[in-house]
Amino acid sequence: MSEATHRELGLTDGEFELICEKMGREPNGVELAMFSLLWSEHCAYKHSRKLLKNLPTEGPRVVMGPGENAGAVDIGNGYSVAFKVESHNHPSAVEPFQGAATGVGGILRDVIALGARPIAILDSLRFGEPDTERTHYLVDGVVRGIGHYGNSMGIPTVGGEIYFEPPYEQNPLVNAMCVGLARTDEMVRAAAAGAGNKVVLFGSLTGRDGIGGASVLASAELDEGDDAKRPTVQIGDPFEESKLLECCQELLAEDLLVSLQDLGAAGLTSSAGEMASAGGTGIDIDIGLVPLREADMEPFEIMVSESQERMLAVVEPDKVDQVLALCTKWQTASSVIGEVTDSGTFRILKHGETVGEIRVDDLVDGCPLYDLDPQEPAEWTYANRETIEADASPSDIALSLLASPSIASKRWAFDQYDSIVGSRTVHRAGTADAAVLNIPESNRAIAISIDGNGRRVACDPFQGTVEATLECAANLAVVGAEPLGVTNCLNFGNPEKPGVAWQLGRAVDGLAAACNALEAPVVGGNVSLYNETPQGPIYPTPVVGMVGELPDPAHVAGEGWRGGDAIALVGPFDPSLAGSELEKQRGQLGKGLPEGEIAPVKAAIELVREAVRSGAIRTATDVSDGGITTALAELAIGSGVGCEADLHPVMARRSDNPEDALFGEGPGGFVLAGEKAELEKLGGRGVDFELIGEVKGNEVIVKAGDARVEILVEEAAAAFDSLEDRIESDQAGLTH
Amino acid sequence: MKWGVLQFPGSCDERDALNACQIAGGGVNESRLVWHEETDLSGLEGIVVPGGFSYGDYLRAGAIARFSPAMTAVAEFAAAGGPVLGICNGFQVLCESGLLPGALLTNERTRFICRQGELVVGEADSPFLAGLEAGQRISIPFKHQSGRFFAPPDLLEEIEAKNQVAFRYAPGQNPNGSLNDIAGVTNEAGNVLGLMPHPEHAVEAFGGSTDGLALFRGPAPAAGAAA
Amino acid sequence: MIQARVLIRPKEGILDAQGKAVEGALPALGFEGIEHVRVGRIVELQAASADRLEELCEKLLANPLIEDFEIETVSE
Amino acid sequence: MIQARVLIRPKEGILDAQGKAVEGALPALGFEGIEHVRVGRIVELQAASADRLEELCEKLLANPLIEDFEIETVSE
Ligand SMILES: Nc1ncnc2c1ncn2[C@@H]1O[C@H](COP(=O)(O)OP(=O)(O)O)[C@@H](O)[C@H]1O
Ligand SMILES: [Mg+2]
Repeated sequence: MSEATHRELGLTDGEFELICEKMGREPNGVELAMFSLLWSEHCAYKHSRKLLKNLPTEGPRVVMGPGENAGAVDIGNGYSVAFKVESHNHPSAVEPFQGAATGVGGILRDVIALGARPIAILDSLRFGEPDTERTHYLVDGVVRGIGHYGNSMGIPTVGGEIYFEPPYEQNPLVNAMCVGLARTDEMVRAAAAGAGNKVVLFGSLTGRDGIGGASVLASAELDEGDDAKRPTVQIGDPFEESKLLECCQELLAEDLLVSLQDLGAAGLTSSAGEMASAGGTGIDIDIGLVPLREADMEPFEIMVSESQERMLAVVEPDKVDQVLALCTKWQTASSVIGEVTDSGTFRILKHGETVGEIRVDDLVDGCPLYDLDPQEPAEWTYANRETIEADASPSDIALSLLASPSIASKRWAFDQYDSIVGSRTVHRAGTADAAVLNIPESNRAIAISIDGNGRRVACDPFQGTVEATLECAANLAVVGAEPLGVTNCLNFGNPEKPGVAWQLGRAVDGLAAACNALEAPVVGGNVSLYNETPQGPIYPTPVVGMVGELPDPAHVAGEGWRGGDAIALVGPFDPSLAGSELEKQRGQLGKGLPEGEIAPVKAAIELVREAVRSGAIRTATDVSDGGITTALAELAIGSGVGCEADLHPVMARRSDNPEDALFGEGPGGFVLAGEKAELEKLGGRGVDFELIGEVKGNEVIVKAGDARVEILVEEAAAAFDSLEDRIESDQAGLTH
Repeated sequence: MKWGVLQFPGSCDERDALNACQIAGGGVNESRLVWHEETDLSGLEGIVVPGGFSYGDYLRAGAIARFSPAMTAVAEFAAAGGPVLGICNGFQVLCESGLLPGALLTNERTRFICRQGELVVGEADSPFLAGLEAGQRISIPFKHQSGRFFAPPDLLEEIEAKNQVAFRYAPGQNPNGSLNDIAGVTNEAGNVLGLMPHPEHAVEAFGGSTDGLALFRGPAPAAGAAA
Repeated sequence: MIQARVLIRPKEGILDAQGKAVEGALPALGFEGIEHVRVGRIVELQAASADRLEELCEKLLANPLIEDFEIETVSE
Repeated sequence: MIQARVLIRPKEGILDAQGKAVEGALPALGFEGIEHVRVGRIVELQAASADRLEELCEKLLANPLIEDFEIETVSE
């Protein structure tokens, strides 16, 4: 191996030396390929693992925490829900349809690997501003890709969010979350156990998908052809995964497996390596036994291939025949490719002959973990651009906010997702702040929310991440749910840059603080670093996914209010334009968000949750992007009835700037509507409470001091629904 | 009533359909899934060919599934007058196999759609419509990518003339460009009915509508009489 | 061995949604003077003999109600 | 006026999920001896000139990352 090779594979000189030292020799090609992938950021978490140790991961309801394929929490009656969010940013930037589709496929397999049946998908997407051909292309492909995979699998996509901000233009974010349901006692772990047990690979054939960077290892002979033809794009096949899901469920129901693991990044190398590591065993894999899509694959290609829709199982020898027979029933390829050993070594054979041999510990846990070198940037490092006229009236501003791509209705996207298959969906994206799924198995329902406003995190990584977490909890409260557990995906730029390192550290601290306060343990997640292009890094974007439970899905507050309802503002809402949508439109973004205490927000969340659970409140939403005016307008649009509200109490109590009151953002605000007498019962309970208006007419009228927003509900609706036309114009959608 | 719900590799809505059969039967659990390789349908009083993506919908929706051994048995079952309900992908399979007239093309806007919508009950004489009246409106989710009903002019005329239209999309709600707003049709005898919208997703109050139950309850008396 | 190529097209007179979508996307991308876009499928395969290809097309690859097909073969 | 026919196929080595599913289904349908099934797209159109067809394929009709395309034209 030339020294240049390890660098081309992404290993530092120091890491390469460490590998040689641990092995007592230089690695051969197969071994080097395996090290380069398992010692990559993606698999080894070498720049984030130390930080993640600060997250709270324990709680009475936790069944599986970080370290497994997905986290899981107990939801009673012998059932658990397993969930995880994962990114597929880079593949989606290259090929949006397949990138997003395989992102969904990958996160589904993590949940399937626990023995759970996936029951919901959520997606969290970030793109550049929707005015460019590139953004149109990415949005079209990503939305179709997510729909294609989830719809074909028969798993409902019930929620999500889409933000449009310039820093994501070249580097979009595609995060997908999956929630699965399992009988707690039937869940499986990934750890290999029992020397002599067989290793079975099943699912798709192994091809050259996703080999990418490692292809520098290809032998000269293979290099003679056109190297550009060597496939690296992974193609998703939801039909194969659908068979795989049913097959796994049946294998587990028949109790035929010792352990189960999906094949994700780094393919066989990581799944077999991690299985052996978790079980404290060794493992032998004979690549001559791996069913291939192309005949002439080299050993290293087979070991690192990222072909989709494959699973690995450890099976007791006398159950192997039954396992293979079930795979045949489900028309999915399967073969015994190796054996669990007690050697502590990962051995790669080719037709019985050893072609690589690595200590499992060296491969899986040997990668050095790095300390970050954080340094707070002195000033705002992202571009600003003005898109709203300086003299826009409050009514113009209100309409401009409703039409803002990040706020405007995403229904055109979510309508492309099957949100109802599975017969559990009580609420999906667009009908309530959190998705609600019925779980008759344990006599309750669960609620799921996913959130992360990168712009606010860019302004203040700690506070922005606290807010994202609180917003998830607020979304759950509105449907009467309390948090059970959290998953997250940390999408950041290059952590070797001090400014990004600082963002990452502060964001993780914020996540830890909020989860501690909410008593919501983090049971899993994913980290995606190096999201940058020559134009700079993305906004730091921690995406928080939260799962909660509620006793009765019949008591869920929705977004439709009725004429005559009184309107209340509940919670310690302290609006400010800092980091807001309006400040963005004015091109005035800068560092810093107002600091807030978590405890009073938590109290408001609890009050709203109880009110909704009691059934007394039927309309509730939390105040988020675009401030109170936007929240009121959205409720008006949803039900076709206007309102008249006066924010005087907000002004008097907090800031005197009418714009802060009308359009300011911040955590801790809920708008509730309903019978005045019922609402008033929420006063005097230690949580800020004000009646601010009434539901009536066909206009949204919001006053703050001298300033007045006055827009027709129809106008508001037209602004809110304007995004689809802006985005779809030039896409033919022939990708499938 | 004992329903058999077909299950192909790639089916998605088969459990939902089974759930609907059970709810329609007052919670009695006598219906079952029928694996696509099964050929013995004896004891079953009705068949549901459910929605989903049989064989990934690759090539053409329903094109591969219609060749399964179970479909041969379903054709015999239908020929003997047994009630057969095809939903979405099941409708496509029944059209592909010739048990129902017409074909289903990619939605006019080429995208998958999923939303609640309204259907108007047609004039067709079918056991599945026993609990519904012609002209009645029901609320049922629309959910498909290839749901544009098509038949060449003479066939379309025949379908209309023989009153084989079971459902039309309510005025202004045609989501896919179907000819004559057709959402569902029956065979000439009326015992085979296919529709694109999803009655099995409208059977529980929490989902917003229970209008779909009527289709699963419709054939029950007939089946009871036969038994 | 026979190498066959089957071209499957939407029948004349049937609205071709994909073709229409392509036409709709052209102006925004700056393409002018392109019309009558039709999108179909191509299936390529190797068969031991050409005997049953017609039947394969009628039964499986195409739906005669909505699609026309054309078989091109090359012996190898 | 030019009549163009664009054949778009999955690149060599790239998973062809449709081809795989069709091939897998054939034996059960009683078709033996058929292999290497690949499913692609055919786009037919009329253009004022052939100048920008290549670009059209790259931008809209095909995805060059995972698909190869071939343009056949006939002047009319
Ligand atoms: N941001 C995070 N917060 C909590 N846990 C995390 C985070 N990122 C990764 N993890 C955990 O680290 C483990 C490894 O993650 P990953 O490599 O994504 O798993 P897999 O290979 O199964 O996809 C998982 O158990 C995951 O839940
Ligand atoms: Mg995994």
